[in-house]
Amino acid sequence: MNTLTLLDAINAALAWELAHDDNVVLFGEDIGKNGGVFRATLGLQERFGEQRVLDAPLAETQIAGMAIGMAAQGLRPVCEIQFAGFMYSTFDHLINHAARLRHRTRGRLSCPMVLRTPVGGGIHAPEHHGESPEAWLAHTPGLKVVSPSSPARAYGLLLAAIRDPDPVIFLEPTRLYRLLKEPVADNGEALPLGAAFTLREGCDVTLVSWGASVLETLQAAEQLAEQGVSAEVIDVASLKPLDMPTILASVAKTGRCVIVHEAARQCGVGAEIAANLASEGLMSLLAPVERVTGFDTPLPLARLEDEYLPSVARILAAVERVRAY
Amino acid sequence: MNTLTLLDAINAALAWELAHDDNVVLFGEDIGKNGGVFRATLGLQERFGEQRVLDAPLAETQIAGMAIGMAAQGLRPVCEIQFAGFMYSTFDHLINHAARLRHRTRGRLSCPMVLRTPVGGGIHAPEHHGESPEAWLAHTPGLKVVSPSSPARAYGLLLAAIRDPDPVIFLEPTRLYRLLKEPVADNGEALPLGAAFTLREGCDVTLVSWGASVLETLQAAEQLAEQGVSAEVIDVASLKPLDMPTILASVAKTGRCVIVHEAARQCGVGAEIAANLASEGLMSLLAPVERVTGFDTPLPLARLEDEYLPSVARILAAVERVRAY
Amino acid sequence: MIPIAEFRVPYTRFLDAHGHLASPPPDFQPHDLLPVYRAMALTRAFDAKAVALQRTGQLRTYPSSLGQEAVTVGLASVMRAEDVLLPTYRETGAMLWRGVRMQELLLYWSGDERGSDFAGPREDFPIAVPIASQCGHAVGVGFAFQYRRQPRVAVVTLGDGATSKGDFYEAMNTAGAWRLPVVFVVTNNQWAISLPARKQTAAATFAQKAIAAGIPGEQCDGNDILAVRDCIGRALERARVGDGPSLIECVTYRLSDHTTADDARRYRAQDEVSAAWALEPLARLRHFLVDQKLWSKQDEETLLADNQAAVSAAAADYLATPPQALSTLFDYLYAELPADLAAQRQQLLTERGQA
Amino acid sequence: MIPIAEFRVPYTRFLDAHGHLASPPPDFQPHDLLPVYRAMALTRAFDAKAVALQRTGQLRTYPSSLGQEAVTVGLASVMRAEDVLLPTYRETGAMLWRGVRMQELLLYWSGDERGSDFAGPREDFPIAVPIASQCGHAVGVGFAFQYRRQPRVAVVTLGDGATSKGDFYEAMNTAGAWRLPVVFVVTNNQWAISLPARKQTAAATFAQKAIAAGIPGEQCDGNDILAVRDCIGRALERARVGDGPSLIECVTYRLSDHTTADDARRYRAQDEVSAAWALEPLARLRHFLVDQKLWSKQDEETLLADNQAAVSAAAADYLATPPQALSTLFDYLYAELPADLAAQRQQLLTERGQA
Ligand SMILES: Cc1ncc(C[n+]2csc(CCOP(=O)(O)OP(=O)(O)O)c2C)c(N)n1
Ligand SMILES: Cc1ncc(C[n+]2csc(CCOP(=O)(O)OP(=O)(O)O)c2C)c(N)n1
Ligand SMILES: [Mg+2]
Ligand SMILES: [Mg+2]
Repeated sequence: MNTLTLLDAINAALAWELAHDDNVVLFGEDIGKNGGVFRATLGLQERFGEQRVLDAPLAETQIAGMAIGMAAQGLRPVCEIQFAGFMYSTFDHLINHAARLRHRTRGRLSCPMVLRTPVGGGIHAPEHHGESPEAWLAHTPGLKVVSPSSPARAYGLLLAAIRDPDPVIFLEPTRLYRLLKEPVADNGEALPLGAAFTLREGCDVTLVSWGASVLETLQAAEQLAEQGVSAEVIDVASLKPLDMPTILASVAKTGRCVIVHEAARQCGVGAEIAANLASEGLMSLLAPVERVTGFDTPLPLARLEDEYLPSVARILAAVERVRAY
Repeated sequence: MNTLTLLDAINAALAWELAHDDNVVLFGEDIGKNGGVFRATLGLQERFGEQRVLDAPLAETQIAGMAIGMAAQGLRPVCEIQFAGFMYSTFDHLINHAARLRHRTRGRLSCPMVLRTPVGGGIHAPEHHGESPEAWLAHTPGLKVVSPSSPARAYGLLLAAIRDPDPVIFLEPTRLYRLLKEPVADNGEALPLGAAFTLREGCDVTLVSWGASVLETLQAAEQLAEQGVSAEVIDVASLKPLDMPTILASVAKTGRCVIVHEAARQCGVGAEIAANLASEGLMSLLAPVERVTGFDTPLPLARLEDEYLPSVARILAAVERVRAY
Repeated sequence: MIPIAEFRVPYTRFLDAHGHLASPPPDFQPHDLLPVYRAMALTRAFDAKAVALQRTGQLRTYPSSLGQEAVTVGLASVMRAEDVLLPTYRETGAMLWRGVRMQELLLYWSGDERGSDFAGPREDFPIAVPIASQCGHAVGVGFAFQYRRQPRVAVVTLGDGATSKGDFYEAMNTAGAWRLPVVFVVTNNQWAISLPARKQTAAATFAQKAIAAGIPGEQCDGNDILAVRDCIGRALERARVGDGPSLIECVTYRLSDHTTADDARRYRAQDEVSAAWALEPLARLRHFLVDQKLWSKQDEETLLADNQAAVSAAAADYLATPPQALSTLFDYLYAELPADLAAQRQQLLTERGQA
Repeated sequence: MIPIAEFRVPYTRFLDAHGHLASPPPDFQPHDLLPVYRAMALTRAFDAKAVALQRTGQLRTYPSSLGQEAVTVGLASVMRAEDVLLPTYRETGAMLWRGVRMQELLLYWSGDERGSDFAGPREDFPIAVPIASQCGHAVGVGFAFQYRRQPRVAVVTLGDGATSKGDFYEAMNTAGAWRLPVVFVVTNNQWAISLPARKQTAAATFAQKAIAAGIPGEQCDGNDILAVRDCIGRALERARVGDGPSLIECVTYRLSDHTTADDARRYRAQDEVSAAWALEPLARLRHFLVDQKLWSKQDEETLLADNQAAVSAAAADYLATPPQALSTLFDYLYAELPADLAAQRQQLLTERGQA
């Protein structure tokens, strides 16, 4: 079993599907010879040819639109948007078409496409290069939305996304691309979409997160353990559909919940989780639900970027508050 | 004081600002001679001329983009998107530019634009003509988002929106356009943005809504009153910023809250409100927070549309549940 | 200043406004036009019926294609069954030709999703309401054909107004860069709701927009069925043999209101409409067929009666269609219903006493 | 087939690759080019400094404009101060000419928002990162000028890659339909990151994209400062007198990597780059000025030393700039901070021990 970065894992999953399904086609800006600006598609054009791995003209609306046309024809298009900040012009296609094609035609046509894009801050790139768009997407009926937080989950979830018969938005945490390595069996085995992963069991507080913030969440849990506080850590992984049963079961056990995400707070996915806790989970709650999130401001430019992102300290402070309650 | 429909009130507010501020310019598809497909701009081109009320080419991205350029130059552009379902292609401009221009330039440039668009279902129009996009917008730092639920509030809030120094998205509930009339003083007096309106006081349960659903919410409150249940009804009106203090104060009094909105449930504005109740309002809650919302599906075509929308019966059932808790 | 590039936009017309044929297109067989004429007449009858149904509260908003029958039927009549059409809401003639049933169209315009589940051309796209968005899809469909080396073409239609949307240019440009089998048909009916084409753009023709993408662009008289079939036929052939995409502008006129929800008298002069009636395609083709002795008054009467009967039968079928089940709000959203939605579905059915 | 419309795309070049002038543009005064040459040289010195700062960890990602100085300085040098520029990230030369300070540019590229709060051209737009989005804004700016009857022009720049975005066409089309004072400058530097221009589109030139909008489109040698100034100057004049928008394509070459985060050797041949060096604009203009006896070796040495000093001083100023306050995360989002944000602001300051 090779030890892979998250980027390697994505490359391996794409290669696996290209090798095993002729209907899989990759396209996006600079993904061919250049292998993508992060090199997620490195070597794939060389290996699978220019008909299967294509450099698209610089037009995101068109990239999404054409994915829909291909998918309706039974291909399995996997398109890349170079950075999430440039995906807003795809929203019309995602909301009005990709998410609705099956519904609109009563199943006559469908849209098994994947849209991959790097998300999240912390790499000190220029403006618009660190956006966290998951809430907009999770609010869109008909989409599935996934964000992995480890190489192995990236591999398995990306395979699942490509094989899924419906449109899946695959959000890759840029900050994790090269940060961690772990052994990943490149065996074509997918992980289920729509299921959260409990990364650490605990009984005092439930910490819920996804994407890059899982890192700080795990670090916080580690520090809490040193203080004798037992935190359960859930990686939501699927933002849509959302695996509330796993979260509710955990909070039923711990009575306390801190949700951590980078995206702006208002109407973020954290709000949806907290809202469910306020309805189905109310009687479990021993303390207010805390959200440790990005502020309701744009992600600042590089110099202040780290001040915006949920830090271990902010997570610990929130845990402190819910425990002191 | 004239008795006006919501449509009349919008027309009157636009006319007032056109008459009193030379920087106000209106544009959009078919808003000139045709007066807009709903006639919100009826007679305005004739009265104020083709330089102030313009028919734009059919290009929503451009409509939003050019509003930003105008606003940066100190004009007060008020653009219309013909139906909310056609505004998704403006999201790139709204999120990446309108909402950030002031922030990006440290106040050197700003974006005092208004984007008006009809929202909501229930008029049995074709597909894409009944969308409820408020949650996407409320998740966008830097925007303000408003939706009136009566002629007088439409008048006062639209004036405030046009005079506001920052970008305001003004969501007009199509279903209410001609449904209700009320006396509106056409005196140029604005209402505050960012403040909820308590439409009815009560002590047993708090009903929170906005836009067209306020209608059914009030009807439900009326029926509850007949059953001896005293419901407080809050029209949120401003989705961003959100007036949580008013809602929290009400729930502190009633202990029970039902949130009603047409948009899909997951990551809707209702989730944000419920999430705040689960944190700051937790100790007030005597029962789970209920959300009566559109389903997490697209709004169906006309025939099944009414099944999708929150009905008085569904609101009453939710109130029943929180009261029985 | 040396010109570094030069372009010409060709114009095609064969039949003049009186149905007089100056010189025929290559391989022209007048009797080939008989089924085309019948389909155009049926389209017109269907439009009238749909408007009547709407006026009597039996249909929702409906966009008539009155006056545009040569474009819609013309383009479909030169396509092959295995090609794929990506239509706007005003392509009734094309959809009927390709096998969509009248009942399905009526269902769709009554607000019933089953209307897009065509029994007929299973791979054709449903009607696109968001203007120009279908252009992007067409490029994807064209890509799939090229990828599989199938000699098929994606045909996408759009209006004069739609050419202002970026989607259209992005699609043409990508189709051009990748030399994909896509034909873009711009139906210039001179109005986009209340905006006349001359205010939509400073471009003298819509065909010249192809130059931006480096692909062939041609204009034809869209009320001349011969011109429409010739231009689009050649574009289809180019696409099919691997010569890439084209844009064909068909100049016609929207004789009706924009939709039944519109009142065009508010914004356009009646004499413009009257003048346009003199150029309309159905009478023009009839004159030609009559001149050619291929059509008689008797034929016409029979046709009108047949069409009337067909349209009425379709309307009756449509009106007799039982409503969709409530659960269909959920049933087609995903291949497999996620658990959270299953709960919402159950809630609705319970509430409505269906579970 | 009769042509219904015909178009030509003119090409302009005055100075050949050796700096030889065949025939001059109208009203040409060679000594006008001295400040232009100085600014081009300063731009090149600044670019080199910025790359060096980045390589030593003192600046974030930086996009050099090496080789494109004739376009950036050329276009700015024919604008008036009261015109408005809407630049991309590669318009360093134009921004400097218009009065943006080098320290501000360095601040911006270090990830500090204050870099967009130019002391200089207060109405100019900040750098647009989302490709082609600035085109839409330019049309709004042009509208404001027309609306107020001010003889000003909005100048928007974009790259060859950017011409694939719908925003560009929508903007050109609206500007054309409304005859607005906007000049679209396409800097065709032959690459969009790793995609060569010939794969970006099937169009033979980028200038011809103007035809889609019915506005004038011209191509010029973007390494010939005379051609750039002439073409853009004429376009500005047309716009200023009410003759509406134009598109000018300037053909140049991106001699550098896309940005400091890129390694162009991965995707383009070194001999292409070497060949492009032979056409670069600075040496070409210098040869001309030397030929005209307007420039000497001594002048050149002085200039290089001056530029070096100016650039180093700016870098020192930049490095000495105290950091922005934490509260600026919030302070400029709205004219007045809403209550919910005031709470978040307070929370941050408290957490960080600043309140
Ligand atoms: C993106 C989008 N914007 C606006 C509308 C509303 N709308 C429907 S039809 C129409 C005019 C279309 O004109 P044109 O493209 O010329 O087609 P025609 O109706 O004349 O066939 C408009 C503005 C829409 N459906 N989609
Ligand atoms: C909408 C959008 N998509 C993608 C990007 C990422 N990106 C930055 S520069 C660039 C290439 C631009 O090429 P071109 O327009 O030719 O300008 P150049 O860099 O050559 O000056 C890309 C794809 C972006 N900034 N914005
Ligand atoms: Mg039209
Ligand atoms: Mg370029």
